[in-house]
Amino acid sequence: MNNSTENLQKEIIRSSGVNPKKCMRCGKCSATCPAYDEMEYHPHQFVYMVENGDIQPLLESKSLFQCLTCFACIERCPRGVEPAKLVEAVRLAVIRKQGANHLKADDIPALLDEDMPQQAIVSALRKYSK
Amino acid sequence: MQKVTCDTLVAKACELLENGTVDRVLGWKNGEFVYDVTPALFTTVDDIKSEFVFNDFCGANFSKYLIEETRKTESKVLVFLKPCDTYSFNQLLTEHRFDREKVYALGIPCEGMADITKVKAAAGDGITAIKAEGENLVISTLYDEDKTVACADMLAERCMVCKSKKHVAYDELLGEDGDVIDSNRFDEVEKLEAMTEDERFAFWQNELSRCIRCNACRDVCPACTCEKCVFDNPESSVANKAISDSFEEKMFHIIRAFHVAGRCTDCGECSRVCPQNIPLHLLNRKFIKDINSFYGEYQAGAEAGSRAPLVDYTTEDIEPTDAVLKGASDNA
Amino acid sequence: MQINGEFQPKIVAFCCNWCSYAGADLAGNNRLAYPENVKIIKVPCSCRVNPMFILRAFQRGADGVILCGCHPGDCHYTSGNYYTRRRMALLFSMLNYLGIEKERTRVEWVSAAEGAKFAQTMNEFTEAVAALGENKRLEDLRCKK
Amino acid sequence: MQRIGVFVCWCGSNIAGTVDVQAVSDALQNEPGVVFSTNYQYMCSQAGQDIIKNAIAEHKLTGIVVCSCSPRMHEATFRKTAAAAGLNPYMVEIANIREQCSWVHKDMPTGTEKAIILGKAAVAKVNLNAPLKPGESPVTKRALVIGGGIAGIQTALDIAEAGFPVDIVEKKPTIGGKMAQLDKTFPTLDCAACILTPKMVDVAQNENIRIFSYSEVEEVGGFVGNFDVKIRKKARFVNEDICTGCGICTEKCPQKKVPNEFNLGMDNRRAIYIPFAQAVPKVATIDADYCTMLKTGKCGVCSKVCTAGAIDYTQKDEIIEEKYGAIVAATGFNPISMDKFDEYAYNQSKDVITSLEFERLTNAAGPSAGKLVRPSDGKHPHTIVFVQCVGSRCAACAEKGKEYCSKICCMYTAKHAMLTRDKYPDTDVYVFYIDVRTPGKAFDEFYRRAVEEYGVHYIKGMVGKVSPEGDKLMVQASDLLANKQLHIEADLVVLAAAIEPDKSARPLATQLTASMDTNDFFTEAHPKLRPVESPTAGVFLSGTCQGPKDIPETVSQASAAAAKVIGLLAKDKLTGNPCVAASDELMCNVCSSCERVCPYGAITYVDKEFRMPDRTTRVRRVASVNEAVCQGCGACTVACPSGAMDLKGFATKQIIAEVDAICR
Repeated sequence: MNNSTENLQKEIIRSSGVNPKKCMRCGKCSATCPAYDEMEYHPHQFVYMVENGDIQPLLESKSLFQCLTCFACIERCPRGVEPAKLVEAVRLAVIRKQGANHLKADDIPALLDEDMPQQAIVSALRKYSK
Repeated sequence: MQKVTCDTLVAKACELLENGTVDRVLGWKNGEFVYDVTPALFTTVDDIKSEFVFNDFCGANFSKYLIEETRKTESKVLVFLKPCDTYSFNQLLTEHRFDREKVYALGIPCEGMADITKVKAAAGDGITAIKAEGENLVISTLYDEDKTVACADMLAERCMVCKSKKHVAYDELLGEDGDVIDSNRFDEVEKLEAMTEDERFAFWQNELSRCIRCNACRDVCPACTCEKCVFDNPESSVANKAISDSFEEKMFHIIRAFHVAGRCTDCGECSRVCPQNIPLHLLNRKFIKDINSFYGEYQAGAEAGSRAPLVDYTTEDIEPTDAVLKGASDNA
Repeated sequence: MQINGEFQPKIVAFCCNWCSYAGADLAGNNRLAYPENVKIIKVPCSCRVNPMFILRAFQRGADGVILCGCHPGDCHYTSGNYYTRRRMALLFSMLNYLGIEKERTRVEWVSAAEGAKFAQTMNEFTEAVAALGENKRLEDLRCKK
Repeated sequence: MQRIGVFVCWCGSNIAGTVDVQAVSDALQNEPGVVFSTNYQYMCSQAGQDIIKNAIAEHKLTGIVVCSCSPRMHEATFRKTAAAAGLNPYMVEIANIREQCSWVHKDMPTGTEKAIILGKAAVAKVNLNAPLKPGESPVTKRALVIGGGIAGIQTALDIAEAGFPVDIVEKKPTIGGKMAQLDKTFPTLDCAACILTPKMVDVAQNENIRIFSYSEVEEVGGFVGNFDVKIRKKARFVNEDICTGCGICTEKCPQKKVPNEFNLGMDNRRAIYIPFAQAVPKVATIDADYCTMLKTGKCGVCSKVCTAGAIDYTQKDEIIEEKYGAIVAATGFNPISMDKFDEYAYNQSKDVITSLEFERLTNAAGPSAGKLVRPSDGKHPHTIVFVQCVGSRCAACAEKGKEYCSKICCMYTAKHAMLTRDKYPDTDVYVFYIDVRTPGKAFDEFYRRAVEEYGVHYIKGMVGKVSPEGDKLMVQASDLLANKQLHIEADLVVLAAAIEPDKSARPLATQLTASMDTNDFFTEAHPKLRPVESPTAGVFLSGTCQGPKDIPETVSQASAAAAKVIGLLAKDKLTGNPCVAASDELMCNVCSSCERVCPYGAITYVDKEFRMPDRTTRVRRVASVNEAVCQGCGACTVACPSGAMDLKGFATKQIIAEVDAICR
């Protein structure tokens, strides 16, 4: 692991407040995840990869933005690991790197259509407006 | 100025004595001077009517007297308890130090007691009379014209930072009950904690070196009720009744404070009676403050039968090393 | 005490019989050196140590007092060291409040298997106390020769 | 004044290499009380011990100090030597100048100086030693076993076999416990009833065993060898001595809608019932919560049909008082509640069941007569999903699950899966696991047979969600090795619920002054060396009340506890450790601080008469230490503000003398 990855790993662990070492690899997070099939890295893999400093693939992964932030994995995890917070932290790292905000409140009306669930907008704002 | 008058107390005491509820009354009477009111035991209505007093100098906490008093006879004794006294009363009950059945506890409200050193500083020597008038005290002296001072300015330190106007134990209450007060009684302790070790040592060296080992603090303390005090017991290996050197006082005061730690209700009697004006309450309050911060809020005597922090534990308690760091802000 | 012009602190170590005294024995078995300054007093449990013993040691000229017991949760008497932990937390905080250097008092949990920890603790503690110099704040001059 | 002899050991060169032993014996010669001082190559040798014995006789020594190796090594040796020479063994003190001096220091002058100081401390202490005699107390030769499951049964049988009377207190109407509810047992697949019920019969027939069924421990007093116990025998409204267990009442009782706890509420029983056919004692019990007669005074059918006339609606709870020498806790376990596991739909669907319910479903005496059917519609399930670690190894929420591994689930799930596949080969069986833990004789082989011979699908991963859809259960789970999320349409879901100690254990522990861990399992006196004893003398632990266990482990621990009990009851008298606390009654304040810190409940209060200076008598309560129970930790001595409590052998004066000697 090089220095910048290590720093990134530390930063993600710090900002998420998650201790990936608590994970006992039961996979209940991934069993719970409603967006499982959309993600190339699944919640349990997120935890494992962050723990191992395997950050780069996560940064480049589209899974990051497929996570619904529904927090089901947090709710169900028997060890209190909170994988969604890790996903969120990685996402934040990506967004910080990109610098600019992707979604502004003003843009929202144009994006709305009747089929769009409320929760999707809320989580989109949470995802893109950091 | 006290809300409850001496006459009310006298009437109540006489009533209880006459109807046979009690056969003795623990109360106050004048000492040599008007301000050195002393505890007294009354057995007749006549004595009460002629000698009983209640004023701003009735600071004495009677709880401790109940230990000996309840051992004397099978009948009941009447005791007047100010809010802070009720905490000592409960604490002694927790420690099974007297028989509750033999006491008739009359809760009385307290507006705070005066500190005679403050009065003397304001009015000078030769005080012949002190009268309460409204919110003021009118002081007559041998040498000067009468002086009027505000009661509030004469309050004893312990009353200025009064922790509770609530009676936690009584059989009957005169007047209305008050509330537990969010007091700032730990401010002085915090100031000391903010000093350096050297400054603190200098402070206590100055204070404790004045100790004359008169043992008044121990004798008045409602938590120091041992059948035999370790300092009086030649078998204890620490017995020492006389002033010897600067260490001896520390040994005495540290051990005394430790023995009452978790049991001290912060009634402040130790500092009141100290003839050398050593702020002994700052030792006890340090333990109370540490106990609150290490193990959660605990007020000795608030509840009869509660488990004192030093005879209790949790598996997650703070380590001594961390405790020392937490206990003094200069260590941070 | 001075030896060859160098200050040698007097250190009293109270060790519980079941863990720490055995830990000290193990340090001996493994020939793990620590300073001669440390003298051990055996007590059945760390909870036998009365604050009076500690003050007495300082009074009689000890420069540092260390108390060793089983790790919390491992007490031979199930809960003795929990009481010790509370008592010493309060006592040491009080001593520091009176201006006694906090480095002069210490509680350390040493198991019967931790010979190395015992030796290391004694090395560190002696060094820390030596750096402070003589205990003048709690000594009783009558007890000095 | 003592006459002290000092004996400095060279330990070959172990001590003499770093310590000038002659200088040590010379220096200690001048200490107060010392009348004789010498040194020798090996004090622990026969010749060395003879030196000590001779010196005791010749110099009329009243105390001795041996400067040698650690007291942990040879204190017992030298105490015996002293005793052989007629000296009280507790007049011996050891100065540890090997482990804590010569072995850790290199320099001869400083090593010698330290050895002298350690010797002085020991001399100072022995000057204040007093002869100690271990206390003795008699032993009541009867044992109490609390809990009548397989653990309690085995313990009671073993104690009874050794010839001691035993009482079993069981809160349910019958003994048998959880094992009686099981169908088969792993890894041998014996039928549980076939191996348990003969033992239950043995218990009933053993003359040394009394069973107090439908009873609970009400109060425990006393101490090791002499416990006083009050047992509440709850009213069962049936005279046990007369009832023949014919069961007619249980067929005629008109109140048919009582959930049957033996089948975990999956079917109903009557208000008067016998839990199961092989119950011991086989007598009926009326459930007062449901009995119409007891509730309204109208009915009385059971009384009419009982030919023996055993029904007694006026029966009251009875308190039995008995003395015991030893008490065994065997309170067992229960599966945890599944209420918090919404994700598994336990409360939503009848077809999501716990493993214990599965046992009843497959048991021939169970609600479906042993046919594996869905509780909802009685149909045969074709796809069964077993979920492991439901609430075990759960650190996230203390209210939901337990942090520990429940230990038995991996094996019983393998058993369930295997038996299902054996009996119903058309069934698909999935087991979702985190780890398969099979440490035990023939355990892993058993699990592998489930996979290899019986074709059970073991999938590493957890089930995340079970949602009832129509008459199916949609199971969403992860397959970690295939890195897939699975969706299985199941007919039955079986949850391996974590196990927890029975709720009665916590109040019982308080009564016994036995300690518990944060999970409410009883704590053992030493996790490795004394695993079946509680830290409280005379209280022993049997079975799952101490930690999760399977049947063979439970039975071995039960027998081990019995062996410890037999060892205790075989003694006529108990000798204690004489280094115990003692209270100076004159100084005692009765503040109860000592009582509150005592881990053993060794301190009680007694009324004591005191002669007053004016020749009157005053009665005052004072603390009194039970020497048989006190273990001598000394916690009370510091809690006591007046110094009334002291510890023999480690008295305040003695320790202060040591402090002084070291700091001199």
